[in-house]
Amino acid sequence: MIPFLYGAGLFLLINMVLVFIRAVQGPTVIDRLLSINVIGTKCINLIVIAGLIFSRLDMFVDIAIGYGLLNYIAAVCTAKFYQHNKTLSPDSGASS
Amino acid sequence: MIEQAPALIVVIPLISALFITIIGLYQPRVSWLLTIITFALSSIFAFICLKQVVTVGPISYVFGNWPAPFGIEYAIDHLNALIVLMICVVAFLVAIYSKHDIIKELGDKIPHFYSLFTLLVTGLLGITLTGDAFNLYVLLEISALTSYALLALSGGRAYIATFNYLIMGTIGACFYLLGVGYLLINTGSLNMADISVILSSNTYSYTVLVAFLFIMIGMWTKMALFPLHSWLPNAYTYAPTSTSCLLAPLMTKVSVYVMLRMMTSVFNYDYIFNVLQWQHIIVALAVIAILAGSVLALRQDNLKRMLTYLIVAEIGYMVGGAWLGNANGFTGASYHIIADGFMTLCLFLAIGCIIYKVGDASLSSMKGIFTKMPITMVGFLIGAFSMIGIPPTCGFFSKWYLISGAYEASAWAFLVALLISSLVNAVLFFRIIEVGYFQALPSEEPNHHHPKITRDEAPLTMLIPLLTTAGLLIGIGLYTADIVTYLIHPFIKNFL
Amino acid sequence: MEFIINYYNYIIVVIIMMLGLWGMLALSNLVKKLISMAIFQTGIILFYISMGAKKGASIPIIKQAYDEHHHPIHQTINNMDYANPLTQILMLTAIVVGVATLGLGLALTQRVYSEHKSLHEDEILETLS
Amino acid sequence: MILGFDIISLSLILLCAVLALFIRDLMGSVIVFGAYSFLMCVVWACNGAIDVAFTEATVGAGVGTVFLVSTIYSTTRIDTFKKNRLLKQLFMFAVVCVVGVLLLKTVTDLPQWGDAGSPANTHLSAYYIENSIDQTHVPNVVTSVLADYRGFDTMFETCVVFVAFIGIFSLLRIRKSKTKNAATTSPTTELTLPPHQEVDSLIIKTASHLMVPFMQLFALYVVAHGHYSPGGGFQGGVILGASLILLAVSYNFKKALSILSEKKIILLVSLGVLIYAGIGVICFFLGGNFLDYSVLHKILPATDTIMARSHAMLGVEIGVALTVMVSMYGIYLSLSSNGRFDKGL
Repeated sequence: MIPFLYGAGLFLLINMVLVFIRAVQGPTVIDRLLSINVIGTKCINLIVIAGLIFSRLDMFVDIAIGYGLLNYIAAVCTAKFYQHNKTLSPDSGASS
Repeated sequence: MIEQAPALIVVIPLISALFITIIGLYQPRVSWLLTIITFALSSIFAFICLKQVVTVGPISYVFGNWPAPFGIEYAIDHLNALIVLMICVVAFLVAIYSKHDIIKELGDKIPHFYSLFTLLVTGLLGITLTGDAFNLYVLLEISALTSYALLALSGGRAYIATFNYLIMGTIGACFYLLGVGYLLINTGSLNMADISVILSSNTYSYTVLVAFLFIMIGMWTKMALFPLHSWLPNAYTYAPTSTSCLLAPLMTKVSVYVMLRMMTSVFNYDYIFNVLQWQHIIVALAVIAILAGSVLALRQDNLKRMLTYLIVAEIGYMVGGAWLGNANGFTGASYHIIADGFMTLCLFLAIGCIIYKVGDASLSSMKGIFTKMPITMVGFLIGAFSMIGIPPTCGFFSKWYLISGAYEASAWAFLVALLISSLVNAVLFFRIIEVGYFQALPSEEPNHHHPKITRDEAPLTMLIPLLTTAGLLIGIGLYTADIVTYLIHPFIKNFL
Repeated sequence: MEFIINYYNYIIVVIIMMLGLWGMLALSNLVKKLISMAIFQTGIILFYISMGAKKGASIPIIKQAYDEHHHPIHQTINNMDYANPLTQILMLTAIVVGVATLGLGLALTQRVYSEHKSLHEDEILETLS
Repeated sequence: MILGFDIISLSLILLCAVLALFIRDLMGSVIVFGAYSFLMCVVWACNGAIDVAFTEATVGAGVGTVFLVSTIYSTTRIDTFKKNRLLKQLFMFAVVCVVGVLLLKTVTDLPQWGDAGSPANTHLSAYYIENSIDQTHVPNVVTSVLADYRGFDTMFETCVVFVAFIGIFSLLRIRKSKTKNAATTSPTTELTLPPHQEVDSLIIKTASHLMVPFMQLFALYVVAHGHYSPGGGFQGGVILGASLILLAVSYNFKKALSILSEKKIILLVSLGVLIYAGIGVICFFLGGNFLDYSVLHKILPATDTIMARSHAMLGVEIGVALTVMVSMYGIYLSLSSNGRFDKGL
C-alpha cells in the first residue's frame, strides 16, 4: 500500500510541475489563477495521501477540509476583484 | 499579593488596555485616567520587586506553576528590576503629559491611542523581565506592532517613515528569531539560564557563533546602531509628540538592555571577550556611531530631529561601554540606560511643550523662548546639562564611568569620541540658549517693564511631568553611588 | 548526493530567506516588499520545522487508549515516535505574528498610497525631496 | 516525514518565491504567493507538523491572500515607475550574499534533517511528549504546550492579533462626518476606487449561503476538538472569521455590518483577550501563580487538578477563537473599504 501511495503522491507532484508551467508563462492573470487553483486541489489530495502514509488519516482530513474552505474564499475574493476590475492584463487596466 | 508582584507588573497594563478599549467606546475621556492609574499601580509593584531584589536577592517567577525550563519564567535581578521601575515611571509621566497633546493632535482616536500606549509598555516591561528567549520575541513583536501603529497615527509623512521602520524592525526581529533557532538547535532549550548552562558545558561551535551574531545584529537593528540607524530619525520626527516622548526614551534603551541580557545571562564573559574577540570592531563601530550621530545632529535645524540624531550617538555610548569588557565600562553602560532614558524623556517633553505652544520646533522659532516659556526652558536646560554631562546631573556620572572604563581598556578612540560628543552637545544646546535667550521675540519689542505679558506656558499637565523628570535627573545624579553599589555592582559581579 | 538529501531543507531555508531579505531591501514596490517579508518569515519557519522533524516519527498527537470509563490507560510513551511539538508551537506563534505584521503593513501601504498616489518607494522619495 | 514529497514541493516552493517577486503585475504576484503558502502547507504536513499546516492553510494562505487582494483593490495593481536603482540592488545583493554564505557555512554543522537524537528533539520536547498525557490529559501535545506549558506566550500571541486589529482600525478608520468637512486631515476622500456596480451573482450568493453554516459548524468543531485533533483557537477562529468574510464578499457591506457592527467588533476583540487574561487572574485569586490552571479545580465542578487544566485550556481556546475571528473580520473590513466601512471588495 505504502509504495502505491508514494507513487500516487509523486505523480500528483509531477502533474503539479506541468500545471506550474502555465502559472509561469500565463499571459493573463486568469491563467495563473486557474493553474494555482489546480495546484491547490492537488495539494488537498497530497495532504490526504500524507495522512494515509502516516496512517493517521483522521487527523489530516481536518486540515484538508479547512484548506479547501479557505481556498474557496481566496478564489471568490480574487474573482470578485476581477468582476470590479474588468481587465485581465495589467497594462490595459491602468485607467480603471 | 507580594509574591505575585512580578506577574502583576505586566498583567495590570495588559488587562487595563482591554478595558480602555471597551470603556473608550462609551467614555473616551476616561481612558486617560485609567492609563495613569494603571502605571501608578505598575510602578508600585515594580518598586516592591526592586525592594525585594535588594533585600532577598534575584526573584524567579514561573507561569502556570511549571518548573523553569518547561514553563515560562520571569527572572528578576538587580538591573532589570531597576529598568522596569524606570519604564513604569516614564510611562506614568508620559501618560500624564499626553492629555492635552492627544486631544489636539488625534481627536477621536483617544481610546485607541491609550490602548496601544498601554500595550506598548506591557511589551517593553515583558521584554525586560522575561527569562525565556522565545517569549522575548513575542513581546518584541507586540512592542514593535504597537509602535508602528502609534508612530503612524499623526499621518502625512509619518506613513512612509513608519513603513520603513516596519521593514527594518521586522528584519531585526526575524534575525533575533533566527538566532534563537540556532540556539535551540544546539541546546534544545529556550530558557536563558538553561541555555547558558548547556552552552558552557559544551564546546562553543560555529553555529553558536552564528546564533550570537544574528541575535546581536537583530538587536542592533532594533536599537539603531550607526549603519542600521536610517529608520529612526524620520520615524521619530514625524510621529505625534506623545508617541515620540514615550518611544524615544524606552524603545532603544530596552533593546540595549536585551543586548546586555544576552551577553550576560546567555553567553558568558569568557566566550564573548576571549574566544570571539570582537570587542575592537564593535567599539570602533560605537565610535563611528557617536561621531556620526553628533555630526548629523549639528546639521539639523529642527530640534526634534536633532534629538533623534543625538539618540543615535547615545546608542554608541551604551554599545561601546558594554563592549569595553571591564567593570567600569559595563557599569557606565547599565547606568546610562537609566540616565539616558530620563534625559531623553526630559528633552522630548520640553520640546513637546514648545511644539504645543509655538507650533514647530525649528531653531528660528526659538527666539525669545526664555521669556515666553521660562518654566519649560528650566526643564529643558536641566536635560541639556545632563546631556552635556555637567554635575550634579546623572549624565555626568554615566559619562564618568564610561570614560574611566575606556581609560582602563585603553580604548583611546572611544574616549576621544565621548569627549567630542560632549563638546558637540554643548555647542548644540548653547546655540539654542543663545537664540532663545539673547535674541528678541520676532514680532515685538522686548518689554522689560511687563515681562509677564508675553508669558505663555503649556498647561499644567505638561509642565508637572517635565519638572518631575528634571528633578529626577538631579536626584539620580545625587544618589549615583547608592544605585551603583546596591543595584548595578551585584548584577555585574556574576558576569565578570 | 547523500549530503544534499540530508541537508536539503536547510539549503532551501537559506535560499528562501536570502530571497526574502533581498526583496525587502532592494525591491521598490511596497506590496512586493511585504510579500518578500512574508517569504523571509516562512524561511525561518521552515528552519524551525526542519529541525523538529524526525525520521520514522508520527505527528505529535499521542495515540491514547481508553478504558470503558473513558479514563486514559497508562502507557509508556517514547519520544522517538512523535515529531517535536515544541518547534511547532513556536512556529504557530510566528505565523500569527507574521500575518499581524502583514496586515499592519498593508494598512500602512494603503495610507501611503492615498498620501502620495504611488506604491513605488523611489518615486515617493523623489516627490518628497 | 516523507522525503520525496518534501524535496519536490520545496523545489516548487522556491520557484513560486522567485516568481512572486519578479512578476510585474501585483495581482499575479499575490496569486502566486497564495500558491506558495498552500505548497508550504504540504511541506509542513509532510514534516509531521500538522497544527502548523492547519494554521498556514487558514491564516497564511487563506486570510493572508484575502488581505493582499483587498489592499490591491484599494490601491493599484500596476507599477508605472520604470527606473530601477541598479546600484542599490547590486549593493543589497552583495549584502545578502555575505549573509547567505555565512548561513550556508553553518549547514554542515547542523544535525541532519530528521535526526531524532539532536538536542532540539531531546531536551525540552521529550519532556512535553512524555508528560503531556499524565499532567494534562490532552493527547494533542501541541495544544497542551500551546495553552498550558507555554500559555503565557499564547496570551501575548492573542494580544498581537488584538494589537494588529486596533492598529489597523485606528490607522485606516475615517469617520464619514469628518471626511466631508475636514479635507485638511487626510486627502483620502478623493481616492479613486474602481467603479463599483452591484452585480447580483446568484451562484456565488447561493453557494456562500449554503456553505457558511457548515463552515461555522466545522470551525466550532475545530475549536472544541483541539485537544484530540489538530486545530484549536487560532485555526477555528480564522475559519469562523473567514465565513463572515465570505458573507461580506458575496453580499455587500450593509449585510456584513448588520451581522457585527463596528462597536460590537471592538467589544468582542477585547473580550476574547479578556477571557484569556481573566482565567489567569482567577488563578491569582485562588492562590496559584498566573495561568496556573490546576487551582481551578476548586471552582470547576467534579474535576481534579489535572482535568481542571484540560478544561481551562478549552476556555482559553474559546477566548483565542473569539479574538481571532472578530479581528480577522475587522481587518478585512478595514482593508477592503480603505477604512470607510461603506463598500468594498
